[in-house]
Amino acid sequence: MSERVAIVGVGITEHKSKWPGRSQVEIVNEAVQLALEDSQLNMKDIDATIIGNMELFEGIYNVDMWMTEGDGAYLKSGMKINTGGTVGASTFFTAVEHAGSGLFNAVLAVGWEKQDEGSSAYSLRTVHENPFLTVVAPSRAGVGIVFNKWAQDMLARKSVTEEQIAKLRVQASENASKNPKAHLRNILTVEDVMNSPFLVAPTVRYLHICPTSIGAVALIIAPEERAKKITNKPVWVVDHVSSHCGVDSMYITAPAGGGMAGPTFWWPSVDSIRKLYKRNGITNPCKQIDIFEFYDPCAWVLAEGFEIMGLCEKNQAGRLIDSGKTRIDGQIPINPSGGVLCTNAIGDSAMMRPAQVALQLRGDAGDYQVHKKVSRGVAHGLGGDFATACLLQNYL
Amino acid sequence: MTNKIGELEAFVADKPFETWFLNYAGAVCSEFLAELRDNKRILGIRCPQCNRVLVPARPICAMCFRKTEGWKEVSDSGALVTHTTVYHALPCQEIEPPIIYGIILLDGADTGLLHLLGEVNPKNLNIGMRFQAVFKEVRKGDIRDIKYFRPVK
Amino acid sequence: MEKEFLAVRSEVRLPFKQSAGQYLTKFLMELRNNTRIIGNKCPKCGRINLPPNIVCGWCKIRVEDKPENWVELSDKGTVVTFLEITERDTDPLTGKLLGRINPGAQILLDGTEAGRCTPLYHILEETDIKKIYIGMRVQAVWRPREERVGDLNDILYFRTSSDK
Amino acid sequence: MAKRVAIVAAAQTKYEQSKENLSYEELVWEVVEKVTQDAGLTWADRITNGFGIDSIVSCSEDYWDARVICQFAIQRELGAHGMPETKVCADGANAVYLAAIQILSGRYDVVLVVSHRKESVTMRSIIENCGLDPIYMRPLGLDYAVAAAMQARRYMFKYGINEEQCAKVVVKNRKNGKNNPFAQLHSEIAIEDVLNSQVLAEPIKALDVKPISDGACALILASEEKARKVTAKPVWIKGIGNCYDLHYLGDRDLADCNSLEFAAKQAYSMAGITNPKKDIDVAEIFDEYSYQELLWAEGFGFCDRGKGGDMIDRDATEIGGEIPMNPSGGLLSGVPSGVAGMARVAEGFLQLRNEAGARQVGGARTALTHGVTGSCGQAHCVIILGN
Repeated sequence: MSERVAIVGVGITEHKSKWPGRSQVEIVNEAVQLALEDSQLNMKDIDATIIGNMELFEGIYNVDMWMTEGDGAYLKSGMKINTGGTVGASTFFTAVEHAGSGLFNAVLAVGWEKQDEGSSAYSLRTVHENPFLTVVAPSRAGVGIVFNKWAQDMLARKSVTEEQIAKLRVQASENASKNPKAHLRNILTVEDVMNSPFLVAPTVRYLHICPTSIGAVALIIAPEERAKKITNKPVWVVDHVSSHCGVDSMYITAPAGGGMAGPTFWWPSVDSIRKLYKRNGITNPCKQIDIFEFYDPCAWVLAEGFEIMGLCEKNQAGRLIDSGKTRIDGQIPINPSGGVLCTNAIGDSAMMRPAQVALQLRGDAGDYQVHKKVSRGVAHGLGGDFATACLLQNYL
Repeated sequence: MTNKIGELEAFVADKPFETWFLNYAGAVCSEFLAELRDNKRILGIRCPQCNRVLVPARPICAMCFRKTEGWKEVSDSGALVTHTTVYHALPCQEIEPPIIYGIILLDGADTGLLHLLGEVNPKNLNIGMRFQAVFKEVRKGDIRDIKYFRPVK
Repeated sequence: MEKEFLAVRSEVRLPFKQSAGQYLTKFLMELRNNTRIIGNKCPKCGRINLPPNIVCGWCKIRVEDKPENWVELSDKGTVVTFLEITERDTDPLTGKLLGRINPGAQILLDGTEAGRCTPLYHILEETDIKKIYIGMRVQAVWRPREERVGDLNDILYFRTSSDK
Repeated sequence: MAKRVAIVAAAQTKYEQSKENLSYEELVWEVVEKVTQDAGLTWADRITNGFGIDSIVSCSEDYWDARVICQFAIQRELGAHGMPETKVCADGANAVYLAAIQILSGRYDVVLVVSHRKESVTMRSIIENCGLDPIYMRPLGLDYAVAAAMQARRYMFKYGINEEQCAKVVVKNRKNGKNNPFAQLHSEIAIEDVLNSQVLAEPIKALDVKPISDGACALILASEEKARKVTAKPVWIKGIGNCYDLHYLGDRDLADCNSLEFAAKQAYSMAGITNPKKDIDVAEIFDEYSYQELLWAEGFGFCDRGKGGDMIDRDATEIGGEIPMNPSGGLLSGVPSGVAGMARVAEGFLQLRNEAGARQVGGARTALTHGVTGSCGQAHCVIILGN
């Protein structure tokens, strides 16, 4: 970046499955107010607002227009971004680029979803649907079909067992129970997970999959000089990378996840993490990175994430789970917030990752603050055949 | 495989996108709509900063970025700010053309209310004309509980 | 008194005409007219797009409409992944159950290599998921000519086959 | 600006009433292939030395493609393998804006910008109805055209603009469109044709509105260093600005355009423009409805408030006039919304390269281009180009 930028404010609303008392405008407004409070800024100090949301889930075309009633965008710059599951990250990156352009003093990024306002399952399946090529039963299972391929592959190469996956899910539930903003906060047992019914046989069970949540996240990003004035705990956005797979027809291969690139759906994660490490001289992530927030829509994906992020050798994800190193009190804490597995308002899920890393790097995560001292973290985002990764630090 | 790319008449599928949405009104807008339904009253809400009375009521004054507070009943009649008459059917509107829309600045309000106009010949419409709300018999807590605005007699 | 929260329900019925375009139309015509599955091959890397596409996503170049770039693929293949969706979706407006319930599979067609050709996604005739395995051999069962309309459902399903 | 950003190539499809024979993939590839060939550039991961496109900004709307994350269907055509891609859900000018921001931030050097839309495949009114707030406006069944009609009525009332002046805009732009090979409509019309065309929503008539159109547009933007390596004729982005106004139609005076004034002010100050009347040589502006060219001209400061009608009366906006507006024929000659703002930038690019053929404005050095998102010009994006 020609100009270094930092996260100077974080606003996260509660997350839940139904929220009839609030309109989208009010939920977005709450996240923005929380971020302003956190940074002790006034809306007047903000000069651009970047919006991220999956508009077909709530059905508002050009939803940034209506959102001006709650996000403070009146007479300010801004635009709306949508890149699918990664929309929160893309929105955050867009805000980072705005702040780094030298044209703005403080930029607000907001991501949200209110999934009780429409049939997100129906909308979601249009991603893969081509009327000429659709043979599979359209299903609420949606991307669960993708995870099945992922899981079958991991089982085949003996990276994890189903029991280890269940342990990982239990760990996520324990983390989420400490996070007051998380959606699913009840602590699960291995039996709960292993006995939950199949969503997609033969591998993916209901408790392997993230919930559909309602909530919003707002971040305020400022260029260096400004950031230092705003806060004494800026979290620097050192680098960001994103990558598409982009080689297969989404229609035919997507339902099963994996075509020409082999594993279509993790190639972009591998590619973006690899590039991020390379650009920033990271050769030993376990030592050089203190905390990870991985976008884990499914427990199988999180296990794969351990390998993708280079936290264990290939096919050793299960052993890493068993070692307990990835727990809040472990040496390489992963998703201390509970991750997407416990909180998934799609439009904010990928923005929640850097937001949670920022809270950890500031030491402001409260009950789910990791035990070790942390100064550098990686936040990952995933959606369809696209993935994002960014590197955050609490020092320059 | 003699079919040449660029010269084919492409297959076209008619596949509508059909779904539902349930958009929650939130606390402030719910109260506004409930008041229309229960008492046929139109409520404004005040912005503590610019002191404008917003009609219809919204939770935040978008100009000041302040939470609105303090309900204020406004008149059910006011002056026409602008209008249009649509001469073709609209896919999202059941009523037959001509369909007349207008923005009415109700007495006591600082912002205009968008609604349908009725009982008026489009030829006779003038900006500044006085209009009054006509409520439906059966009301459901919806902006459509006002049937339309008609000229003040 | 409990506060009342209202909501506005709307039903959106958006007409939509989706064009298959040139490359996919050619694919669909071959399905319908000749029970043939065709792909197109990138002249640079040799990877096969299934269904055929105007661009090779790897090389980021146009795959021209030349005889040597079109390939006919077998209607037999090997299961790469399979799954059974235990919960079917309903039509959001009518509440009717949608789709077919047979297990689905990703099938690598004979004569193509993993990673060099997009596998075909289709449903299997076999409904007992316990009898399905990765590496299972399958063959397309086509609808009769009068039922074929030029979409992927012109293949009824893939039947387990005994040949190797 | 600390850094300079240039446009190095632009491509448009011919805009047509329907491109039913092409899929989205084929439509998009047409402009992507052309723009990369014109620039002599490929993607950064395809070359061993030197440089290439290192970021992609796409611009489309899920509603129009009836598909969630609709850009996933065109990833191969965008050349997105191993690349970052960001979809802007707004008018195409905003995608150009974001590409410029990405280069200014120093994160990327060469950005491919692509927008596509087929308006013929669905029903515009329903989508636009869904763009209004779902509590107070959407249930009333109106669309952006109805909202625009109320804006036109208010504008005419407040400033004494008449329907004939609006009709003159259509006549001028359709005349210009005849010289634009990309334009959908190539026939000239008379003022009476417009005035006598079917009334859609008073005072807007059928010919006051841009036609339904399908097409795509693509640009390549590059940092100064890279731009100089690929072209001898870079067109510089001198200033950018965008801005939101209030959403609820009763909240603002529709005869004014605050957000446009704000966006223009940002762009002018970046570009060092103090007197737009004098400093701008050609303007490609968003004329979805005929009255808008007059109203936006006021917002740009090309004339005083309420004097948009005078400009058209004295032919100030003709090619050869004080400020030629829409020498391409504008939206009224047929460009899909969404693509429109990007197409305006592409036309500005051609003007400043002196490559606009029969629609060329002689000696143009500074061009203003413009896009609108939302109803009644709620959000504007202004991009100033210079050669």
